[in-house]
Amino acid sequence: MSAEIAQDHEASFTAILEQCHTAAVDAGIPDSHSLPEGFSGTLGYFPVYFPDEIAHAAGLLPVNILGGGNKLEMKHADARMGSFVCSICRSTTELGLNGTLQSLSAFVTHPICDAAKHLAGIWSRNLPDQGAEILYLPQNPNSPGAARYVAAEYQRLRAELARKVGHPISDAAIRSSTRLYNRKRRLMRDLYQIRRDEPWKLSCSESYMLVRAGTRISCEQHIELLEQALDAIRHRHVVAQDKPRVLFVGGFCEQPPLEMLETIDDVCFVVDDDLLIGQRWLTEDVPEDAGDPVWALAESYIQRSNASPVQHDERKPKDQYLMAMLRAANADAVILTAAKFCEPGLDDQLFWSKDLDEAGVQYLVLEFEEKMTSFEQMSMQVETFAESLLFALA
Amino acid sequence: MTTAIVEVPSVRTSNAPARQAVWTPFNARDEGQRLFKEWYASLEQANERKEPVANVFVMGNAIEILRSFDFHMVFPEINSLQTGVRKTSAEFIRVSEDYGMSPDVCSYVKADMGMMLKEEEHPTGKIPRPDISVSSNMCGTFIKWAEIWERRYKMPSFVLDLPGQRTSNWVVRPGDAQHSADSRWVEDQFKDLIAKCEKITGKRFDIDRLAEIQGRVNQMVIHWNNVMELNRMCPAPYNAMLDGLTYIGIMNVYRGTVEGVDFMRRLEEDIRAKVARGEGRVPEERFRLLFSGTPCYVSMRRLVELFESWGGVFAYSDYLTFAAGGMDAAELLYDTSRPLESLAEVTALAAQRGLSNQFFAHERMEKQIHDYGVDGVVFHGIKSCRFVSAGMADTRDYISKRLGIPTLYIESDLIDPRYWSDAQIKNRVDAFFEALQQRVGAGPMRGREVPTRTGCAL
Amino acid sequence: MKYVAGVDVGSTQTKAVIIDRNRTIVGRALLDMETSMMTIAPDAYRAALKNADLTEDQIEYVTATGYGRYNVTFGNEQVTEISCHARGAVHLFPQTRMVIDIGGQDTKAIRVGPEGQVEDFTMNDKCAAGTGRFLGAASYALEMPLSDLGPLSLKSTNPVRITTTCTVFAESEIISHLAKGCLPEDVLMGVHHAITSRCVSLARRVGIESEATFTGGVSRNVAMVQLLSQQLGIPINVSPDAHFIGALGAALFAHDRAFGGTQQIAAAVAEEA
Amino acid sequence: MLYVAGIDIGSTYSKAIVLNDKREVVGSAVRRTGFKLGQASEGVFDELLKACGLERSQINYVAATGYGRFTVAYRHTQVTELTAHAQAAVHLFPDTRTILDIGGQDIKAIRVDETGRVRAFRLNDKCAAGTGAFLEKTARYLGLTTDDIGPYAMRSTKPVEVSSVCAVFAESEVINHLSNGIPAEDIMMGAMVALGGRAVQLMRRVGLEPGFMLTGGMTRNVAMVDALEKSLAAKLSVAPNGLGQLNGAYGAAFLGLRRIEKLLAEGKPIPPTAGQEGYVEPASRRRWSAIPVRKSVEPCNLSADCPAVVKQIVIQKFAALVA
Ligand SMILES: Nc1ncnc2c1ncn2[C@@H]1O[C@H](COP(=O)(O)OP(=O)(O)O)[C@@H](O)[C@H]1O
Ligand SMILES: Nc1ncnc2c1ncn2[C@@H]1O[C@H](COP(=O)(O)OP(=O)(O)O)[C@@H](O)[C@H]1O
Ligand code: SF4
Ligand code: SF4
Ligand code: SF4
Repeated sequence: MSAEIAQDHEASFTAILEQCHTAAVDAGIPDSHSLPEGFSGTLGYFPVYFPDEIAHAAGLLPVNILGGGNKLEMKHADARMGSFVCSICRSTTELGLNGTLQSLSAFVTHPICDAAKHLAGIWSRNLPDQGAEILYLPQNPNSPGAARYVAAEYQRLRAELARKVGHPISDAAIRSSTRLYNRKRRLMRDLYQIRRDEPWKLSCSESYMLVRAGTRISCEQHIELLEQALDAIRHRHVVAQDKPRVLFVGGFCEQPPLEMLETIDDVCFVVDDDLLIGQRWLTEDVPEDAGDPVWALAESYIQRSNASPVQHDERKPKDQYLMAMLRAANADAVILTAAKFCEPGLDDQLFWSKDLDEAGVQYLVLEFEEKMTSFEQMSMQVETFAESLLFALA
Repeated sequence: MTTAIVEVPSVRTSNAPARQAVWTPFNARDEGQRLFKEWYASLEQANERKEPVANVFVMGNAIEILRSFDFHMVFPEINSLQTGVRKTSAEFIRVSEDYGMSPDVCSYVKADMGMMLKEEEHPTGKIPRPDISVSSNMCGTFIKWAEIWERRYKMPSFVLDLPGQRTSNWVVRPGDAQHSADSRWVEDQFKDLIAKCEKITGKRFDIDRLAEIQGRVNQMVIHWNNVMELNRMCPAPYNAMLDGLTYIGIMNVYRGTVEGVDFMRRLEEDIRAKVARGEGRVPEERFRLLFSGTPCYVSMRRLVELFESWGGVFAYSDYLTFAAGGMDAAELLYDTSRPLESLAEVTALAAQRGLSNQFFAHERMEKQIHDYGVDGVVFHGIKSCRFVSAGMADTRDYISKRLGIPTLYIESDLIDPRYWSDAQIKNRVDAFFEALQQRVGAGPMRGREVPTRTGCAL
Repeated sequence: MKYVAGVDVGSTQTKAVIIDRNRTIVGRALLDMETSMMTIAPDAYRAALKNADLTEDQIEYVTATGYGRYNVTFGNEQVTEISCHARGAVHLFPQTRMVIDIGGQDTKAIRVGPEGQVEDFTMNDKCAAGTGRFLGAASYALEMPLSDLGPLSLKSTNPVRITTTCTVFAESEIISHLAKGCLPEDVLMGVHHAITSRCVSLARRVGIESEATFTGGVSRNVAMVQLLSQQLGIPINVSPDAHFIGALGAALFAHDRAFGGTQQIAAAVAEEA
Repeated sequence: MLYVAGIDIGSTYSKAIVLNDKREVVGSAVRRTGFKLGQASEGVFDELLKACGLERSQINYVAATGYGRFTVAYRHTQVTELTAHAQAAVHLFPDTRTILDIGGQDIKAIRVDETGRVRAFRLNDKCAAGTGAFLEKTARYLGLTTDDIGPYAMRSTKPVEVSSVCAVFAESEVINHLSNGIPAEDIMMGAMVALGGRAVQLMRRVGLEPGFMLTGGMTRNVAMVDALEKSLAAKLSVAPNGLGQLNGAYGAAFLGLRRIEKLLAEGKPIPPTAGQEGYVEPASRRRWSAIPVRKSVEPCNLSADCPAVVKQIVIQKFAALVA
């Protein structure tokens, strides 16, 4: 009897994943015809973090521009960027130049690193009509006054977006968007909880697709999708195989190809990761009712946020937050990845490896590119890693 | 010592009064080297004497504040650069790559890491351990670099967050709303930094000392602007890439000091005298060029030789702007009656210019091309420095296609000799000059005048 | 009658051309780089003399170009191959505004002015991917002469995607595609696509112009010509002498020098020499 | 008598070995892999059986490794070559801690612990400049066969510097050196020193823990071993009797032997081979990545035009200012 129900859940879960795959990978940027109801345009933003709530309240669908993946053919970008720039910056430039991002009402970048900072300049030279806006989120969240500064940046953004959509953005609208996004974030936390508790029920690549879908569809739709998915996952019947529990880090900005995550899923349980960390940047609920909603968002950014190699925060030293993640997820080992040519990622990768050496935790160092298409070498490395974790001897 | 009075001719279109300058024999290179040696010597004993030491970067620092607390200033970028100039960088880079650094990261960081792994032994002497580091978000790598020190030295790293240009054609004037907001944020951070410095040194912050230091910086900035302006003369009195490096070094290391003011004053006088004598950097100036990026320090002489053998001289280099932390505009002077506020205001503005100089390079380059009467722009892409080179190919595209200015793009690294391929670079440089000759003609340009307005308005 | 010569010492092949006062080619020679760099230039020069039925004393001036130009001890001057390809291409096709040169070891895109003056240029990096060597690897793997590669690949209907960028590994990728049962023409077309896309990206860097001339050894490959024209969206000239354009350009510079060219360039280059 | 085979399908060579339950080598075989992996694995097995004088049915267990391990249909199990090399290394030389494996298409540096467990490893980039192919290219240019490389280079007295970062460009460097009258052996040795330098760099990245061992095809190259020892300034263990290249196969066989002994001790049956199971690739879950992307992102047509607005900005030219 239970087997049949399980079948049912499995089928509906597959259907959900299919939907996610279409939304996240297959479909382009929603244009005026395919916009969800209630939105008048789209706002594209470069990783890592963007306050979705403000765009949402303005009636603009926030879309996270996550590069071009490994199926995009580069035609223009290679002529505009040296060979030593990370893939996501190149492919984003390509998407801009080949017209894919034409339908964006606004494009916002975030000065996370030296390569990303140049995107706005590239836009201003090549796409002056669209233009790119830089949201200067502070690298010094520790000085008193940081929250005030972020709030001022958010207000500037709010005014800018109001000008674009032609009507003011009310406090009430932001508050209601905040409420919605709080719900979505709670659901994503649940998703990750399952990964930690029962990783056999939800693989890393599946969870990744579920989260990634949220970068293209509206918050309302995503909440619905996540709720259904969570229900299906909880009812899933899967045998727990004998695989090591690992942590995956390095997916904070440029995204590894799905093939790579699947390769890892084949031989490991990925119990926690930093993929699409910007989508889960705020770690707790943003205060919903009291006071200025923009202040609430700004203050949450400073006080209740995740960590990544592109953020400097004295309260979250790099060694400690990885160790905390490791403990919380009860992981055996870590897969330390970095995107090729990603300076922040590569620097932290090295020091993490030293920390793990010291702590006696096994780890695997991998470098990836979103545009990579051959995974043979990688699968060999991951398998060796799993073999060395699982059996000293056959 | 001989002194002579030289009449500086009033230059065409100049709004500066012709003035008299006292001329003493002055060799900027030797003097610069002497000052550098002194500085490194002063660093060696800092730890033993228990004097506070700060690691800072050339862009977006708070030297004025640190100096008011008598910090010794270590410039890790200059240390790394020196390993290149002294041809020892390969070894330092190797050591840090062996330790595990990726070949793809900034080679300055790698050289510094190598130095740390060699127990702070540097070709110029022992480098002291810092008590604090002040880095900024101007180059993202600064922050990562500071995190490395945090691990090694277990000391605080202060990241100064300096907001830059938010979008294209973004004009910020002192005092407008955006500038005030940004300045306030910078000022908040300065106050925080001051509190930290007080804790480290056990000294009270002395605002009058800050004002005094700022006064000296003001003088240096005025001279510096004149020095840059003077290179608009034809023939250009100095090579903005090679000589400019020494000047910018002093501007940074001796910022706000008596020696610094003195050097810059004498430098200006010396260059004025050269201009008066009609003396150029190269015997026969044929092409005036703008250099964008940072040179390859390991092959610096070779690079200069490649260009100068064709009669090409670098009249301007855009790193004179960003490596001076954006302190290239005469209006960026401190109001010493409001030391801290004005420090924040100028820092916010200067940082924004320094950043824009890279991230929106085309906007300012257009003006520089015009001001310095440039025949061509040489872009030097740095493999490992994305701050300088991630947008360079695109800027070049803009300059050459839309402005119709001949450009040359070459690629190597700051200090990693593995990326210097002499035959390839020579080939490109030769072809570039062959093309320039076809355009501009081959004759020397002596007598050609570039519109000049030397003399700072202030 | 006096003559001038241009010698192009390339990385894989050395070319020599002799022209007369009317700038007409009277002798050519092409040698594979088998012997030493020191002797190949004089060998090629002598072969060209023989081809033109001339003796050394009839040659007024020799200009050397190419990767080994400084090894041409008998040359009167040296000019980079970039200037020479531009000059040669515009001489043959006066409407040319862009020159694409794919040789054995480098790929160049040059934007030129009406007089053959170089306005902008780019070259490939320190990696052999996307150069003539890539085709060389294919010809080795398929055991097929270079000249057959082009015609065969045009038969392709379903080109494969070559993902390796490394010339050395390309060889094994080609083989593995063949092993999987892909048709040789499809694999080859994939190789051509890979080279073309690298080349087009270089061309974009200097700006694609109205009319292009394709020079260098690879221009003898019809498939490359077709693909390039398609991808660039402009007509492409190929001369039967395409392989000799570098040498021809050098000879034209020699002509300016010897007989006083009308162009500004003559004075310019002469001044420098 | 138990017989266990280890099959290592490498990118360049396929290697095979049989061990008996006394852990003695019964026989081995090496052949070029070529491009048909399935054929290679069959071919090398046939050669192996011939060399051992055994029948197919006498082989109790087969462990496959190497880049083509999944193409060995008659395998009972597979391990990666890193695990296999590590096992073999520690078995042959118990104090081995750092292993270097130079193959035809990659270099691997492996750090192991005393039980043969892989602690850390690094692979080189996907660039031929640092692989066996680099040497073979250089050799091909000098008219040498692969077997000649080592003895020939040993004659060198003054290796020349080969600085090119690219295997292809190294060729032109070779020509250049030849034309400058430098003897071929010095060039060959120079190429090895260059390769050795890269290999040692890779070893440093896993931590140069003493107890070095070289495995893979490069062990057959005496000059390379020499060059590596010089740049490491330490001795490298190399398995005797040509076992060096067979190291991966040996490790696989060794693991297989232990596995089957364990199964027998527990009274469990020997599992079927992959071919019998119809199991070829390790994909158990659905591959979402394999779904073709329907709407390819291609709004920009094939021609040269680009939606980026190109505005010609005319600024004052300075030529006009020339006095
Ligand atoms: N008949 C041919 N058909 C196609 N390609 C050819 C032919 N002959 C030569 N090539 C290609 O041309 C290249 C050599 O071009 P070339 O311009 O002479 O180079 P370089 O100047 O660097 O020596 C060779 O690598 C080869 O791939
Ligand atoms: N007899 C030999 N003498 C010298 N080198 C050899 C010999 N045999 C093989 N090699 C070298 O070993 C490499 C192949 O090593 P191997 O470990 O078998 O590669 P893979 O496992 O990748 O197939 C070749 O590229 C070659 O350089
Ligand atoms: S991948 Fe790394 S280098 Fe690239 S944009 Fe993101 S943070 Fe910057
Ligand atoms: S990336 Fe460039 S600007 Fe930044 S620290 Fe390195 S060299 Fe300096
Ligand atoms: S990838 Fe291949 S072609 Fe490119 S540099 Fe390396 S060896 Fe040369």
